[in-house]
Amino acid sequence: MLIRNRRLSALAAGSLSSLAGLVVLATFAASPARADVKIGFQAPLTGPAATDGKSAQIAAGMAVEDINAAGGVLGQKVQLVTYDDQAKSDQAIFTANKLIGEDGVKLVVNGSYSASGRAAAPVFQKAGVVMIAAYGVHPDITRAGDYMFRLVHLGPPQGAATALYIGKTLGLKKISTITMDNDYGQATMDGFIEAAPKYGVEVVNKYSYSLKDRQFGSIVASVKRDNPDGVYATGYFFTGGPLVAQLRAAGITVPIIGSQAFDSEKFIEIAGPAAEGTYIIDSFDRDRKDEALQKFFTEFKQRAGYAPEGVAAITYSAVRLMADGIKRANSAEPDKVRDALAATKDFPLLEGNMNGFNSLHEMIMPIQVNEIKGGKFTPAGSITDLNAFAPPEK
Amino acid sequence: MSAVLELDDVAIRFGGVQAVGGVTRTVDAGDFVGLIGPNGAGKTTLIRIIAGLLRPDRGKVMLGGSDVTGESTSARVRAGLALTHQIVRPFREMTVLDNVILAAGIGYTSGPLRALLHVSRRREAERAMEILGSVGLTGTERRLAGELPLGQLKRLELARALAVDPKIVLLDEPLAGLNHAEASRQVETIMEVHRRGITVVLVEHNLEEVMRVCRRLIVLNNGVVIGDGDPWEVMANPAVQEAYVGSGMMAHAEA
Amino acid sequence: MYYIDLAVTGVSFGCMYAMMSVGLTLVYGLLRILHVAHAAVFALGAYVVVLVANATGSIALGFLAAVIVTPLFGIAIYRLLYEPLLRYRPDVPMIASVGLLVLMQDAFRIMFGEQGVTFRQNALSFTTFDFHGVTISAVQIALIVTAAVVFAGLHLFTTRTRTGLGWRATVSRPKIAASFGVDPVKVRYLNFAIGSALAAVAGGLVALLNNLVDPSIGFVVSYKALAIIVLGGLGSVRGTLVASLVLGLVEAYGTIFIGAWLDRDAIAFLALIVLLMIRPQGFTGARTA
Amino acid sequence: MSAYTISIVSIIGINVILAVSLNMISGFCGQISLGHGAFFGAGAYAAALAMVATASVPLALLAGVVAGSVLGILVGFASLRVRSDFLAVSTIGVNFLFVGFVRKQSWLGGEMGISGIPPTGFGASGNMIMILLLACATVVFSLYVSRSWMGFAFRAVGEDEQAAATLGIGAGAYKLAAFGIGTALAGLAGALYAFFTQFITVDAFDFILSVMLMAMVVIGGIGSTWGVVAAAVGLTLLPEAIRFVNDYRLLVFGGMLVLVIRLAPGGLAALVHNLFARTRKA
Repeated sequence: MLIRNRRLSALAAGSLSSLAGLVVLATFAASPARADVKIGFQAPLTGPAATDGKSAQIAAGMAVEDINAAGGVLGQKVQLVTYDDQAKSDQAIFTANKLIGEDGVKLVVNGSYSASGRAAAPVFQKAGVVMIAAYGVHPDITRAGDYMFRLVHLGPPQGAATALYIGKTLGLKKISTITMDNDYGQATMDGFIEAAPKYGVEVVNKYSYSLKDRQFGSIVASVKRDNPDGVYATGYFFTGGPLVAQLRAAGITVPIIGSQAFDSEKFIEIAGPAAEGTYIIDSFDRDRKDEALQKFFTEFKQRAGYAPEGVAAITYSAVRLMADGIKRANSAEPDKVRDALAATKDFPLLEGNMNGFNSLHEMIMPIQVNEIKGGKFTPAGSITDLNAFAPPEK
Repeated sequence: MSAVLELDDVAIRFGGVQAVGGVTRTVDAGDFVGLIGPNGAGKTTLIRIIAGLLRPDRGKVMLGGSDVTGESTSARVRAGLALTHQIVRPFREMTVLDNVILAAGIGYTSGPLRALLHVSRRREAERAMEILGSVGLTGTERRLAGELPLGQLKRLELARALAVDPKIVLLDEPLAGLNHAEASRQVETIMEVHRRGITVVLVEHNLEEVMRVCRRLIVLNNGVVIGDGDPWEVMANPAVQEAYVGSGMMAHAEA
Repeated sequence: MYYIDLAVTGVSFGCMYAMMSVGLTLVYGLLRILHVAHAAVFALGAYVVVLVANATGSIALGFLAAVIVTPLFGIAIYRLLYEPLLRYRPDVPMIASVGLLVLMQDAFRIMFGEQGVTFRQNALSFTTFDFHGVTISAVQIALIVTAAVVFAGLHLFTTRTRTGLGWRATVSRPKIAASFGVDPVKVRYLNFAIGSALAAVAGGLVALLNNLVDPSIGFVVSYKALAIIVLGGLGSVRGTLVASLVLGLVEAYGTIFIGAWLDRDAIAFLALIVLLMIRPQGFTGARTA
Repeated sequence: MSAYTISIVSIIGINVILAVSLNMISGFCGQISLGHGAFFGAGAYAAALAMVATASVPLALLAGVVAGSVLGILVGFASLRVRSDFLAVSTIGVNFLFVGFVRKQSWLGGEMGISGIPPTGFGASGNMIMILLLACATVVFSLYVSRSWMGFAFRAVGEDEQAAATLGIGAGAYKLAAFGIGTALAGLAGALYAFFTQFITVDAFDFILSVMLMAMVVIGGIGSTWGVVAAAVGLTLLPEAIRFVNDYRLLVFGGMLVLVIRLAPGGLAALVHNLFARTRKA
């Protein structure tokens, strides 16, 4: 259509490219060895999930600096080896193999979405590499094998805990649900819908929207017609912000309950005054009198220019936990670190103390709830009935 | 003599205008037919119907005895019809030679599967060289068709039409835009085509040349045939003269 | 009331689509190019509005800046990208245009951050009116009123002024217009300028509506706008307006009634493909290339 | 060979098949398709389902090829009916429709995608070898097509359908053939992708992927098999080799697309050709 090829030029182009390919591959092969303890890190630094990836990257970097400032582990410095997985499965496999093969990494924190964690988990498992999924919520991740750990509540248990909170603590009966169409949004909502009847919660109507939506006019009008006692929505702060603003603007005054990923200062910024009275389930208590937490807050704000959200806090904790595992194992050998991690008890995360891991290496921990009051995250109790949202066992 | 092309009551309307109103004609093998008429008489429309570029409202088009009314242009070409366009349409990004080779390979390109299974172009290239020679384009084979001047492009159109090995060729104004020398060169080539036994239907504004070469003249006016037969006899027909004088065409033709 | 609420949503969105798509359809009418990068102009408009508004404290100034900056940007796209490519098939500038959109989107991310930008003060977003149970927000009213004023103005411009007449003539009959002394190059500049300003206003209003401008703001709108102008019978302004409003309404109802098996963003394309199967020449389809 | 090299070579192989197959549709036959991701996705989903159901590699490959080409021929039929600029928009539409539809189908795993696709049993390097062999076969086939009468007729149809018709070449059949072959190969690539990742979600087949593939074709030199192969290899390796490119992937790809079309519309192939022409003259 433009200019047609000639055979000669085409051959030349082909050989040029294969030459370039060889050079590139050769440079990969020659990566220098270091004495530091390397922790691999995957996060979506570009693409649609880059918002969370960026925060995770900053937080992971801070964790490593803090660990090294406190003398490192086993007398060595910790070094973070970061790759962009674009929150895509093929890129996750790619970078997982790169971490294993090129960087010789044995311990990994996955600071990415489920699509990445799910794809990377079997690769790491097979290579005997320990992975902590910081916030990937898909069940497949830990099912990949015993080298896998998860530091976030699974989607369905989060949903179940939400049903408990809405039914028992808030005492609401009729709920309209709004699901974000991705694995996290859908899985969490599934857990909610399954558990709702147990707590006398009736789902009046179900709606869904896509990750790219910022306009919810039709859903808002429908919720208004439903006239429920409350609204439960899954989503991220950048979808939740506009959603809550539009619900409130339409004169819907009933409580709105948002899922974990609403947890960001940016949510309050976007929704403005409309954010008032929104509950966020599995959100972290920012006022907790905890030195590490307050230090993390100030420092993160300085580096990123915005306040840390849940994703940042959890990623920070994941890197800290990995270092703690190494210390307790007194070795950076993955098998020993795995056993040490599995035996974790009452480890202090930024969000609070976790109880430990279950047999599938799912985290056991009470769920915090925040309410937005006066433009600030304010603790609104915690859900401590661990049996109500027990994660699946092996 | 057998009929190569038959039209049976062919008609088409555009909006409120009857562009072609019931034309029934037969063209026999070996004929050299001139199709003329004043502007807007329906010549080009009729040609487009024969070529399958327009579907008539009613009537039938038959090629070599079989009904092709519902067939596509390419099917008609494969049934022995070749045509040149009024406005030249070479493949500008191919060489002159490739343009003709592609036409000569009509046996291979009838369907994608057949085309996929054949690679060699040697025989077609030889034929194409020969045809290019016969239309006087030797020496231009390696140039891109888009680089040729109009006079040569008109000849290239003719060469492509010949390369599909047709029984009948429809030439839509093959002389338009050519200067006097080029035009008479082109006419020579067309006569050579006819001498090879190919039936020719020529649509031309250049009446002088049409009268000189055609053996039969069909005159269209307002979409209907008003004269058909020996060129001089037809032109002597008062109805034909009337149509031409009315449209000022006679003066144009003599100028 | 419920159905009226949905209709309000649909109409206000239809107005946004219309302001976005008219620029596209005019570019198509004039140059036969599918100007995909128009969405980058839309996003640029949104960013200019929010950044200037935050810097000066005045949303009006933000819009003013946007309608000054984006026409220049639109003209630059024409001068630097499309004009040199006019001699190729229209697919060629279109692919370049897709490239430009992808590039701009990433540039916005790099310059203004993944998190997006919100208005510091945006009382408009949170103001609503209630008419007997039908809720309508100030921004929705602004969208509808702006679209009405803009299109009425455009109509007057193209029917009453010399420049406007020349423009319209060039879009529908370029050769004839040129023979009457209309300068086709000037018309193209005018076209990109007006189209870009409209897209910027639409972008700014959507920014207000969402109270958020993030790098992906133009992405989905861009391809929907392509579907709209095809539905409207490429190059026809009236067709585009109708298609925009219809799509706005169909989406508003469709989100609720067919959302269970099809994404809202796919509705436009479903309509497009169904239509093309029935009427390959588009809705109005009087004109062919 | 390290696991990393194996996975990057596998991805390169898949991208080569995708770019070369798109080039058959858009380069050889001139039918601009901006929805190649949908055919790739259809192949991946079909292969995944077949693999989960039967664990048979040949069946999964077949399923991928069939699904890709069935969808492709449907779109090909649409291409017969619409003008070329409508076609570009329609194919974008097909991509959005595919993603928007699959997203909501619980039998396709909805948002969760399909996981637990059984391994092929060849191991990572076995998979890579299979991918490379099929990629080579695709390239050889593409080279053969461009030399055959089919490639010749494709060029004619791509340039001017009516003129092609006057040479007895029915554009419709050839356009269908181009879509059928190109999308069958995309479906094949989809099956290989499903083997490689062992789980798929619909986001992997979005419109941005289609744009990337078109970028490979345009940057390589539309219509040139070797140019497109070079671009597919180069553009896959570039983000790996250069950190900056990795961080600003879309910026770089978008920018290259614009610059190549603006400054060297013939792409890599034409650049190299011009270079040779110049040195010969000098």
